[in-house]
Amino acid sequence: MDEKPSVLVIGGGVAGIQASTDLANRGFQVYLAEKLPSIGGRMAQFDKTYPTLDCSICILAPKMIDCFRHPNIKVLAYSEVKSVSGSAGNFTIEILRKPRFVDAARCTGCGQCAEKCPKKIPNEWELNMAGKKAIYMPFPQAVPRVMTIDPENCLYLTKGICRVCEKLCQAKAIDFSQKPETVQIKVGSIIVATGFDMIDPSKFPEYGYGKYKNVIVSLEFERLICASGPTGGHLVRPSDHQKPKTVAFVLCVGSRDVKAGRVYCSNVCCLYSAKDAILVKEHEPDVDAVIFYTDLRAYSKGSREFIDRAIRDYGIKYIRGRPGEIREDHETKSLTIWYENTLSRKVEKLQADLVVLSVACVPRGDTKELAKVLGVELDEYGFFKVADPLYAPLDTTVRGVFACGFCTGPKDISDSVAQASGTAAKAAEVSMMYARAVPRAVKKGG
Amino acid sequence: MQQAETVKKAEIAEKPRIGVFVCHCGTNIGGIVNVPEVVKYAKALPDVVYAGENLYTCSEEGLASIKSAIKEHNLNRVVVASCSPRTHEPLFRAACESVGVNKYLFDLVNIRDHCSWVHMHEPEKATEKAMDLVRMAVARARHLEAQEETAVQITKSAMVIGGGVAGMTAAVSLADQGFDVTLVEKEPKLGGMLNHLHLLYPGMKSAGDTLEPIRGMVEDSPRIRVMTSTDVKSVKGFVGNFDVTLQGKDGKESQLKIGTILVATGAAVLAPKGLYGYGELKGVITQLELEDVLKSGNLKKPKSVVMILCAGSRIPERPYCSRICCMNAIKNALILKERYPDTDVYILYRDIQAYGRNYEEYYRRTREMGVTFIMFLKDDPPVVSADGKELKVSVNDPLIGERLDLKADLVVLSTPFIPQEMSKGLSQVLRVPLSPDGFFMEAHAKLRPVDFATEGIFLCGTARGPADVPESVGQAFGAAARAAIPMALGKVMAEAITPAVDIDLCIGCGLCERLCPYGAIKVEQTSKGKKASVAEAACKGCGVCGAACPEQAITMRHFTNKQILAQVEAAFAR
Amino acid sequence: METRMEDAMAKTNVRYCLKCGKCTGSCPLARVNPEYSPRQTVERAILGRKDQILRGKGVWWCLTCELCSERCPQEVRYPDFIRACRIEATAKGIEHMCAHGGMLAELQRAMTSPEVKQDRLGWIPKGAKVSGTGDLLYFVGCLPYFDVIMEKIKPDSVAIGQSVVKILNRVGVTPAIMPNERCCGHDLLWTGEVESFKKLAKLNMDEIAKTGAKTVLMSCPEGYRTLKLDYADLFGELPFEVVHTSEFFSRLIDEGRMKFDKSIDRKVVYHDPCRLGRHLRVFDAPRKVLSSISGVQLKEMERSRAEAMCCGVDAWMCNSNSKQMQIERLREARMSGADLLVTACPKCQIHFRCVMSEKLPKSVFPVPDEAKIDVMDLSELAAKAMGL
Amino acid sequence: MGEKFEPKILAFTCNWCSYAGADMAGTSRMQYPPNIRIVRLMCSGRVDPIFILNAFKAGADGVLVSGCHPQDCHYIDGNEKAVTRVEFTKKMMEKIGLNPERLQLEWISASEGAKFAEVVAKMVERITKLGPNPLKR
Repeated sequence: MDEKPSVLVIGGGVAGIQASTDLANRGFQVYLAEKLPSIGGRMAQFDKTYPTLDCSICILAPKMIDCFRHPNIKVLAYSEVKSVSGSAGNFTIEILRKPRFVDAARCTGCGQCAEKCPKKIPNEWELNMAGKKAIYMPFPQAVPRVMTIDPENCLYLTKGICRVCEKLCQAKAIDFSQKPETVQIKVGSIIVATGFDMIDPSKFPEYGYGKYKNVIVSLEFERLICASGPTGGHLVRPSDHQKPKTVAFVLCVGSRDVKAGRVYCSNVCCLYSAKDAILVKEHEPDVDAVIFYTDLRAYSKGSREFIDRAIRDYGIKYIRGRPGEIREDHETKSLTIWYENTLSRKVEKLQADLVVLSVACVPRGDTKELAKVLGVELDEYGFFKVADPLYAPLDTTVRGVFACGFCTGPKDISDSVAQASGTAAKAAEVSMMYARAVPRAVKKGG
Repeated sequence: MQQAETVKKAEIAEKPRIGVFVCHCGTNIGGIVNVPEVVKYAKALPDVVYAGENLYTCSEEGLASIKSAIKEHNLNRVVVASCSPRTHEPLFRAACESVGVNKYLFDLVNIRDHCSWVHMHEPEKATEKAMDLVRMAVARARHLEAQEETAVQITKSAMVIGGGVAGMTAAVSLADQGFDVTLVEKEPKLGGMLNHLHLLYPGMKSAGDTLEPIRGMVEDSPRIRVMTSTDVKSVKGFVGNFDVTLQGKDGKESQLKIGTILVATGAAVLAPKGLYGYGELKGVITQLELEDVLKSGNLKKPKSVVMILCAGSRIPERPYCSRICCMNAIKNALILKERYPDTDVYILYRDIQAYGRNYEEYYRRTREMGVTFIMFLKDDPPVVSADGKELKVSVNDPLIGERLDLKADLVVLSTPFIPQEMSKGLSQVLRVPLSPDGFFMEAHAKLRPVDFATEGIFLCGTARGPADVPESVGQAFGAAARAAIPMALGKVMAEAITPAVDIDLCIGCGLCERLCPYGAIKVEQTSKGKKASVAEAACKGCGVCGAACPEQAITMRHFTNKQILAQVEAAFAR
Repeated sequence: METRMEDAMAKTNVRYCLKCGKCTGSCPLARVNPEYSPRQTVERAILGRKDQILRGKGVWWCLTCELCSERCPQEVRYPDFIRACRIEATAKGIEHMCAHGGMLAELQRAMTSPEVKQDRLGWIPKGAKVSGTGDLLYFVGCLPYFDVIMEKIKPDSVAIGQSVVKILNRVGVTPAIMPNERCCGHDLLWTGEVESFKKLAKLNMDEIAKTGAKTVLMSCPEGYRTLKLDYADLFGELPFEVVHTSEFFSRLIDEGRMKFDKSIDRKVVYHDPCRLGRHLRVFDAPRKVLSSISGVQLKEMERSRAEAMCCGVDAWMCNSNSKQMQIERLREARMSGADLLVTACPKCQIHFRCVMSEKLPKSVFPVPDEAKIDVMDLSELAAKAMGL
Repeated sequence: MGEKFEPKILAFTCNWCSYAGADMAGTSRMQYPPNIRIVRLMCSGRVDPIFILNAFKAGADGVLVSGCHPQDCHYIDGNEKAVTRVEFTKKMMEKIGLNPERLQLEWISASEGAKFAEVVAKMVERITKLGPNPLKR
């Protein structure tokens, strides 16, 4: 082939970004499709990463920007893969580009439009702990740095009134005439990196999520403790914005849980909750942090040592026992956690002002549709099924379609990144194979 | 020899016009260091024409503010005070270049890792230190000069060290990507750890059946040269141009010129001498020894088997978790139970590591089949003793608060992966670091798991730390992809930090030539007499020559004496 | 129906236990009795400590309220496991607890004789229309016996039956009532006397057949569970439908046949009986009945529906912590802001009334005023609201 | 009482081991006294005695030179060259009446964040005992 070999990467999280840049850096043409207005994925929502306690967005942002600026990568943000035809070596793909109603070429991302936009709506990127406007930038480090108008909420698009943003924008970037457009691309292989979602915690009435304000999930905690989050990084509990005295972390909420349909372990909770507990101590050394666990799963490189440090240097308290129930004191909004300390074999109760649930990680909500479009199989949990979990962990059930990161099952960032690079190798192999007549050069008579 | 190719150079205004950008890094810096004060302070420094602050300078927004300030204030030097150049310098340099400021006119001050994060309880002093560091960087910036980089050609072949499943996978992938590979294995036969295993999880496929196809691919590929019973004796050179000396067990040496190196040397397994009576009591064996008899079928049906996990790991001298032992024990327990349903199998554990998508199911099935799991605590480990010809394992189960005495005719110890003995030596041959646990250390735990910090050298599999087969395979493909990048491009740009010799000052004494570890600087006869001259491509810019030159005739580009001394001066100029 | 610990272990998922302790952390009894831990019982079972379990008190303490199994991440059906242990312990002749210190148990055993002739109709209110046969059979349960045995605390259980009959007549139904109805066998079954249970079940099935009933109406959740699940377990699919009064009433309301013309101006909170709620998932019907009564302000307790706390006793095996638990539950009822606690189980009603009754030594069970509250059965309240 | 003497220490670290070690100390939040300022060089072998003497002249109370452990040098043996230079510099310091103990050479690897913090803490303690640099006017 004389023209550049090309690859479609689906999902703009850290895995998708890694796969894209690895391929682009060696001269491949990469199309990176991300359904949200910005790339970055889950990692962009985290405050810090374990076990190095790096600032998550700080180490991710450079990769996001490299990826976006790369001459060989076309980032198709706010887009969805609609159809796939063909086979390994030559897939034809239709991608729907949703209208932002903002001209990406003109928008400077100054945000004045958002300041003046009269329509306030919940900000799901902040897990609805903060608001945003109908015209918004998903988050401060968003890439690309382009505003997006929410068509369900924009007063003009719904009621035909307002247009304040349009009048205000000096760059003349607002364009209500934008329509959804379908772009067609041809690629040799496809890499899926759609990441994960979280199980609905209201399935566990005993823990009172949704009923008790001060029971939150870990991703909400990440935003809560993050400087660019809804509280500006101040550790306060939702009910009264007061500093908690005790923060409790409950692991395995829906993980290793047959009833919840999730036999598997979510892999990352033990470590990120240790990290979160350390963050509590860093923000407020006098606040107690308690972690309820069943088996402490700290097996990745440096992580056992990390837990040891959490206990030794930060005084994080670990209790082996999965709480039975959590009840709220209606006056103080503080919570009583009932549990059996299985090591002292006593039923005890702990008063906590903030409870963080580590809920099971599950495939993204729209995985089924995507699988149908790609024609690949899913496993019983809805993760992308790999050709062989032992020796082909990166292949899906369709040749030329590869998957990496969380979408094939729970994985931490470094495993996801290693796998992402791995799928880049796979994609490169495909392009070589189809550049040549024979599938694999084989030594004659060797 | 490499032919040099130059990148265009942005012309510099004579008078420095410096812009300083101080980063809050959310609260990472701003929460401790008084950023506005630092900005105010920076404004007053000589040649600083602009100073500003950002919540996250590394965000698109932050970079945009740098670019617009450069245009608006016509800056020709940029200083960012934020985090480590090891992670962020490339990003900021690119931003500068994009608006015509040569990347060597940029400097990065680390007021996070070296200041706010290490002085969290002394905000005033941290702020003071941040000011000093900014002042030092500005002083250096005043003397920064634009530089040209030279392109280095890359030899399009790789060397994979280690012929286990990771090494072979990486080799095959690289070959399939069109590169020649030399696969070096110290043992006489390929296969590594898998040669010693029986069945593998997940899937319970036999290790042999897993190994065969890939070994076949290695042997059939015309692009892969396999060298067994061979060690890596020495490695010279740098990315794209490594000169390798291999040595066979027969002592025969061979030379090799390759572009990239993959380390897949695997791990060893701890021999638990003195642990739980291993070596003293008959019937106390390791999981590896159990696999061996399960494989050969030389196991006579046991009445009762007790497996003890974390034998030699998660203890002060070896604090890490070996990751795979729990699942390996579970796997062997399943095999035993399937073969001998009425054999009692006990697994004594601390925390069961049945993580991720597949493993909890195995753990569950093992419980279903009647394998009994008993927890023990670090400070109260099981005690193994001989009771006639039978073994007795006494363990305190904290979950019911009772001591249990188990009879056993086999006690199987799960011992951790440990670094290969040759790791230390190889790390010195390759000039790459080891982690505290003795395994090879990647460039970044999260984002560069299969790279070394050194360009052109990569790692995968258990050489990096405990990992099972799927993980090793995933990493192997990953390392192959990373190694393929420079080889596919055919060239990389070499940092312009090499020495420039002032012909008029050089007296041709040859001290530099004697000290240079790469033979990159040589004294040659010129029209002006004996003078030192530099072989750009071979030089890695360590600066040893610059420090040694008695005549100050050598200027280390981008690390000039002038720049460094200005920095030193400034450190105390308040 | 498992009758041996080993069989039960497989059938009730005991082997899957993760030892996480969520069961014990949930158990209302373990909170007040430090010696009791479902998790430890399960782990001992896995370790093969059979004797330790069968001879231990824990087997008899379990309330079989199913709160633990409701929450267990591995679906360990602990109460079913416990029942099997009780049966095996009993079979082994290990001394065990009996319904209400044995008195009730004796009566129940007596009823296993085909010959026994009981007076089971005396309570039926004058002028009420009942018959020996019919489509709908009202299975009264042991209400008449309770009033005799528990007369000290004046449970007035028959009022429940009387209300049911009056309501049925008002909506134009003449229920069949069996003159020789036996104890359903619930208590004997859950105290391990499986053989006696089987006898009673057989006798009742024959009696029911004689009435030709298509629907069997129960006002006692323990009986309801026993017929619906345990009889079905013994005899296969039953030739009749089993419904609880709360379900039957809510049906009548839907059909517009049941009307409440008297307003009841009270703040009412409903206590979910374990067997009606968690065992058989009937949560909405009773609440629907209550909210259809004009004037009733329906409150909810902190722990309600599947989260509800047990009244502290099952199969009449009152233990030393039962009263504590009842007081805790009553306090919770009051905290909801209600002044009337409605339940749909004659036994729950008795247990609550018992702890509050003057007859108990206050020194032993001081019920604080903030835990005192009127207790009434759903049927009685419904009857009142219908002006009956 | 005059205010407590706060020594000023200048460090020359190599890019590959010691600077990375200092980063590691940061990400691990190892707290150490804020008396040190780092100058990043590619290799400890780049440290010219002139740098050290200038530091003292400028008012440093102590100077730390830090590189990779022996055998681990990214540039093969730059760190060994640092040893000779530091020894040489110490001799010169004696001549001009500077206590050579004010100059310290340490091997700190990329994974030794804790060691970096410890080295700094110990050095600050020692230099505080030695008192201010006499060259300071």
